[in-house]
Amino acid sequence: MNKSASRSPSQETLNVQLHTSPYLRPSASVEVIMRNVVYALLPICMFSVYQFGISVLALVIVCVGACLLTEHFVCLCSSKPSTTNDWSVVITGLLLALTLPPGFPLWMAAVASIVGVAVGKLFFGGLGYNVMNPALVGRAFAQAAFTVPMTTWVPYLSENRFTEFIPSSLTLPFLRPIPTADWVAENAIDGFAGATPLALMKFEQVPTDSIQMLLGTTAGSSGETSALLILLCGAYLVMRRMMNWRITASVLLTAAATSGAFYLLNPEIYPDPLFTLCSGGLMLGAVFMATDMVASPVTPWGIWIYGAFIGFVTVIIRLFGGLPEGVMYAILLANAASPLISAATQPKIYGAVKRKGGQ
Amino acid sequence: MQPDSLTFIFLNAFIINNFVLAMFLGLCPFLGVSGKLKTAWNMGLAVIFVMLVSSTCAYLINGLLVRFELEFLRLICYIAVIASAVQLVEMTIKKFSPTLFKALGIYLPLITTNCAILGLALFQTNREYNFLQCLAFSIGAGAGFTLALVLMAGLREKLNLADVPSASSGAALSLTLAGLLSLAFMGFAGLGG
Amino acid sequence: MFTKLQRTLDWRHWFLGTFPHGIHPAENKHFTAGLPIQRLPFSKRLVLPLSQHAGKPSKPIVHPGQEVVRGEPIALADGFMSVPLHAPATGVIREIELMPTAKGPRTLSIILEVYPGDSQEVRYFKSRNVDEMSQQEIVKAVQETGLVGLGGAAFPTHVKLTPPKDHKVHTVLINGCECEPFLTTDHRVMLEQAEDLVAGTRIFMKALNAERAIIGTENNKLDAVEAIRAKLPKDGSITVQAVKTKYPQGAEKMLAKALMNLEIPSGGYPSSVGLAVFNVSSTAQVGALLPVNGGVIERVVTVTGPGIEKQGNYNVPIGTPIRFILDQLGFRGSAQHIILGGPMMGSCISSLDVPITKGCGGVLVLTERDVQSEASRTSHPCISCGACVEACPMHLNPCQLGRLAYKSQYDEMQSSFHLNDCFECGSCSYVCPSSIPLVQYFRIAKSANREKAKKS
Amino acid sequence: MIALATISIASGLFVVLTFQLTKSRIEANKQAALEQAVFAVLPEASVRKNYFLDTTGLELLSDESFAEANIFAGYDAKGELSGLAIEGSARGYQDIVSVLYGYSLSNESIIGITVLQSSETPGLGDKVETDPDFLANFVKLEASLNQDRTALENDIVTVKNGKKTKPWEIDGISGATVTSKAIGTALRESTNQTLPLLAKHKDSLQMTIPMEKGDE
Amino acid sequence: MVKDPRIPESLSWDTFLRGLWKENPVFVMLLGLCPVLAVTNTAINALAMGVATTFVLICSGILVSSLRFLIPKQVRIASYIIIIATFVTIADYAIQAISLDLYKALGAFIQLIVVNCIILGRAEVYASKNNIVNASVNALGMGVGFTFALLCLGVVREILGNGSLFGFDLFGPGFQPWGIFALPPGGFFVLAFWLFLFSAVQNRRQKVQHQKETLENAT
Repeated sequence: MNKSASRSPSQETLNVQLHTSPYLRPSASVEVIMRNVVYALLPICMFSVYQFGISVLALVIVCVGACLLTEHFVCLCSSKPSTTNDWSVVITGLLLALTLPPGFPLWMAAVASIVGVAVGKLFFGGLGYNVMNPALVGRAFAQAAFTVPMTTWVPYLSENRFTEFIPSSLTLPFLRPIPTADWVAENAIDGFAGATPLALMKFEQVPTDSIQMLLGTTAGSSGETSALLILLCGAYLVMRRMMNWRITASVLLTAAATSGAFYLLNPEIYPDPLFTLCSGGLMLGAVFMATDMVASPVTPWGIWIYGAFIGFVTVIIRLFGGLPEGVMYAILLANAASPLISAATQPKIYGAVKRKGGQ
Repeated sequence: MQPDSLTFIFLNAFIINNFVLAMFLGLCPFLGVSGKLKTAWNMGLAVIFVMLVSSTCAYLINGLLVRFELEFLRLICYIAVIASAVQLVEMTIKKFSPTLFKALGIYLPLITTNCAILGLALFQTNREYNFLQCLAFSIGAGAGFTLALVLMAGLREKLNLADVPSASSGAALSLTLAGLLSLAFMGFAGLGG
Repeated sequence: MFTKLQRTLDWRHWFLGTFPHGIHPAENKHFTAGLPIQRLPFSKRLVLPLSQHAGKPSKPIVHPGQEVVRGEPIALADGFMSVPLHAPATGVIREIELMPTAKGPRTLSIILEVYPGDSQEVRYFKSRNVDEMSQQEIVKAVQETGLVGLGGAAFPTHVKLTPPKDHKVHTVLINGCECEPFLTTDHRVMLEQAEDLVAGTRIFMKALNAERAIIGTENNKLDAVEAIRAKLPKDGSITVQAVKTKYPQGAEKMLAKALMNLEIPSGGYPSSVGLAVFNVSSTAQVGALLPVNGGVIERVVTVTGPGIEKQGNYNVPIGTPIRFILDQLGFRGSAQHIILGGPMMGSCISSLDVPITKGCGGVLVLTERDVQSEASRTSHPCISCGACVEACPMHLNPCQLGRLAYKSQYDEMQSSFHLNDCFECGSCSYVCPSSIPLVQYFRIAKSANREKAKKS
Repeated sequence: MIALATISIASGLFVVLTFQLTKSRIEANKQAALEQAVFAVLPEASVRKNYFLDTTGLELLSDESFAEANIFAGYDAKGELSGLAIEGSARGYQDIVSVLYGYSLSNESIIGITVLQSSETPGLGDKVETDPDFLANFVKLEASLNQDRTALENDIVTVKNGKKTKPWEIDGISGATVTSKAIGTALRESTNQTLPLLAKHKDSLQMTIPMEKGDE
Repeated sequence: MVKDPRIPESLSWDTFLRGLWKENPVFVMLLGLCPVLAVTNTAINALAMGVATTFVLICSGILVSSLRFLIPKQVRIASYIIIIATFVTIADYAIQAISLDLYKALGAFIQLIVVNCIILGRAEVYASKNNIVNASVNALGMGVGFTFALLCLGVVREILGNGSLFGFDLFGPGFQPWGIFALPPGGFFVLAFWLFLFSAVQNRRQKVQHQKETLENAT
């Protein structure tokens, strides 16, 4: 913009940078949206800290810190301005922390964060170009690399959770996690089974009370336990129109329908739909992960198909796969399929009827 | 699900141990032809077709070889049979369906050097599948190849419009995508167990 | 005044017609909606571009130094896709030369020096009975008024009155939506010139042999609905209907969808589905001008925006330079942006000497603060939020189009993603949280495609 | 064409030659591998016999045709039957897991196990081959037949880590539930299929074999 | 390398070194990726695969080169394939004879050497146009280059995925292996990482050179 010319109206020409229409904009920019997602995630983090203690606090700090540093460092290396100020990388860190087990060794959490941000996002060009949800890429990497710590659960609401760390959290880098069995035995409330409701259901056919799962008094990943809280936080984003509720609705409806169908077939071995909805990471995934804008389709029909795909694959993996939980893989697969879904569901344009005669 | 049931053999080759993403078979065409979605579809269809034909041929040949106790000639026979089968398929298609030939034409010769085809023949022999199992296996493998190829093509088309850093573009990008896909497909492990 | 809240709460408004998608920008019409149309004094000099309409420029029939009276033709139509031009004031022709216009490139314009002491009455007219005119005569008479679409597109009105032979127009739609924020021109015309409006509607119906006409307006102008309803003929052939307030309701395709639930085919005309769409101001002008054989010499312009003191609706002679209007109305010097038309589709002007033309319904003056806050927004890569897909009234995929445009794949945009169906309403750019100038991308892409088509 | 035929013939000769040259060596390798596996699951055995068992009967095979055998009998230094090595397989986490287990006829239980083939997750699923606690399950895992000798009295099952209460239960590995279950399934299915058949030929197997000189 | 194919090139170090770096079959030409990813979960497997491939490369190179005047043009590809398949079968049996465990680990990928494009490519592009010495030296270079690439992957994957190198434990029992590197995705990631590294280095080098040139031009 050439500012040297005078701005007085009596001059020959007004020196105006030739913006084009529209000249109005609503206030929600990318930063604002991302910041609000962070706000929506904070209550879940706080509840998790309340539930599992300072280990989760450390986990959140490490994940967010590692994500921020990775993005900043990579931007520095490629001599671009740092993109950490758009808040998106904070979301990645928070989401990753919320999907890890509470006693996950911090060094592994840092590895997962670095991989998630570097491979899942920056490798493809950063915000807007990642093909899959970076947090889930990090988690999937951790799941494949550190399988045992990823499936080691600790009891909730243990007594001295605010004064001492879960021993495995503070494992030194590159070493195997410190065993938690003794600590669990000391701190567990009666009957802690060392497994999530899903694992209990899958491997031992022991159902868990749905009320417990709604409120979050179960074992599980740090942020996935309370289905109700996640829904509330999601509702905030939907009200502010910063989240696509259709994806969430589609995921949850399909998951409920699929598992309901199996439940009707054989209620003895298959869990009921409410259990499916409230257990594991489905709620967190449906509300915060599947709705990752960048990796999901934009076409009206595509959105529903994408959500349905996630819900369906999740239930199939849960019921028939080797793993008790499948939300992460379902979302990653749906992310991978989203270009195909988009291509197949291009919106029908206005007036796309066959033309009568020539023009 | 029984390990030798047809459904399981199909699912195993299709998604659980996907031919491309878990067994690394057919990587050259996977990386080479996954640039455009449309070509990927055509290539995938061609591969399914050729896999069916060559799997059947290999099954018959193996029967003969075992009968005459000439197993040590298996590899040579397989490669010869597959190469000629592809030629034959090409000629047949050309004669009976010129449109299909147009769609598949340029990919058919490429398939000859596709190790997924030979791999299919070798694996089905190693696992001692019967004829129906061979069919299920070849359809599963072909479908798995197509699935991986099409997913990859979709992602690559999307990334064509992205600002990918110069160092990570090209083969590194494709391989990372393949790695991510492979990671996502791990979710199917143990399916039907 | 019907506030947004009232409309939201009143259940009767929930069932009004509308079109899918679209956006709800802040209306900002309350600044001027209640202000009656006023006259402005004549500028000393009027600049009259020969090309104020879509089609061939008019042919001047005057020479420098010639005296003209108000309402006298000074340029004639050059063929069917063209309209004549009339002298907006009594004065003397000073020059015919290249002058800057809002569109950008300098165009040939007639410069008229206004006689300062003249009474400026319209002396050039001839009364006639419209009811006795045949269809062809009406079309010819409309062309002679020099009328073009006053909503902004400036498409010659008489052309719309002659649809292709195989198209039968059964319904005339009169477009009083005025969905652009800030602008209240059409609103005031409907309130104050309802009689002319109805007369014009009947002329159009006769010219097209249409059975009925619907005057459509958004439900933020219900007082206009009442005003028109009072003047409607008793036979019920003309009705007034309110539709939901939504941008871009004023586009003819959207109006056809909202009022008739008809979709004008891609690349086709409204007459393909038996419709003809006219702007209310154009219709009112026809109603006023045809009986007296007059020409378009002035139009109502909304001058508004935070950068101007005396906001209002003004009847301005065609050719009045913007500078003159701004000087009259208390222009605040800090203004950075002067936009001709509305904020969504209008264009920014580069010179204050640009005149008001027939297609220009508004002058919007934004302050430096508005411009600064706009400029300070950083543009991000597309995050595929899909807001644009939900906003696009044409159901295009601006997200994908934008990504393609970013990589200059213009062919692909047209061949696979219907680029040419975009009418640049700006809804996608408006909602884009990444501040990607989508509309600008599409304009560039379209012109690149046109260039390419020309070459081949 | 002639050139091609010549090359084909020449290459055929080459291959035959290699085949002949390496044949004995490969056989020996396979024998050794098998022997190692059999003796691993039958700790007291020192001599192996190959048998083929199906519904039609039990057949003693020669040493060379071990590839067709599905049951291997192990005899200890005194020539007494110390147990049978039987194969079983089931679907694991990644792919099929196949095991060879030693079965003692005298105390009707499984006395050893080795994994023949598995592609389970490194560091997790493959614990079934190394985890001492898990392998301890198979020192004496009950697999006794019921009264009428048609099926197992109690099916072998894998239970969650630390939940083993019965002698026919396998204490699973925590974190590798699927693979430990697969082992249990493999054993259950194989025992149910083989043991009732085997019971009919108990006597012909149990006879002591004369020890040849040189065998130690 | 644009050269008249009819003129056999003279023997030089370049004949050998080319395959090692400048025309590395894996990192530069992206050929034969199946074995590169499939059997590199341990370094020892990688080495065995590399040696087997090198063996087939050299033998088929020598044979193709010596028969280059006898094989008619029309059937040359078929002949090459038969020759290659012969040597692959030989290698297959040889490995079975040497170690059954190794054979199990490499699985069908030994037999899949047949369709490794490197070998057919070398036979067609080089061996059929050059004398035996050149052909064998070139094949050796390619083979070593291939083995080098396999080792690049195998070493990284074994160290991270198992904490060992060539079967020797490196870090003791406390080390947490990163299981993913022994799994298929790990293979893709490690190869992508190497390619990324090479292209990043090359980019940097080009940039520096470009800057130098502009500086020189300026002065």
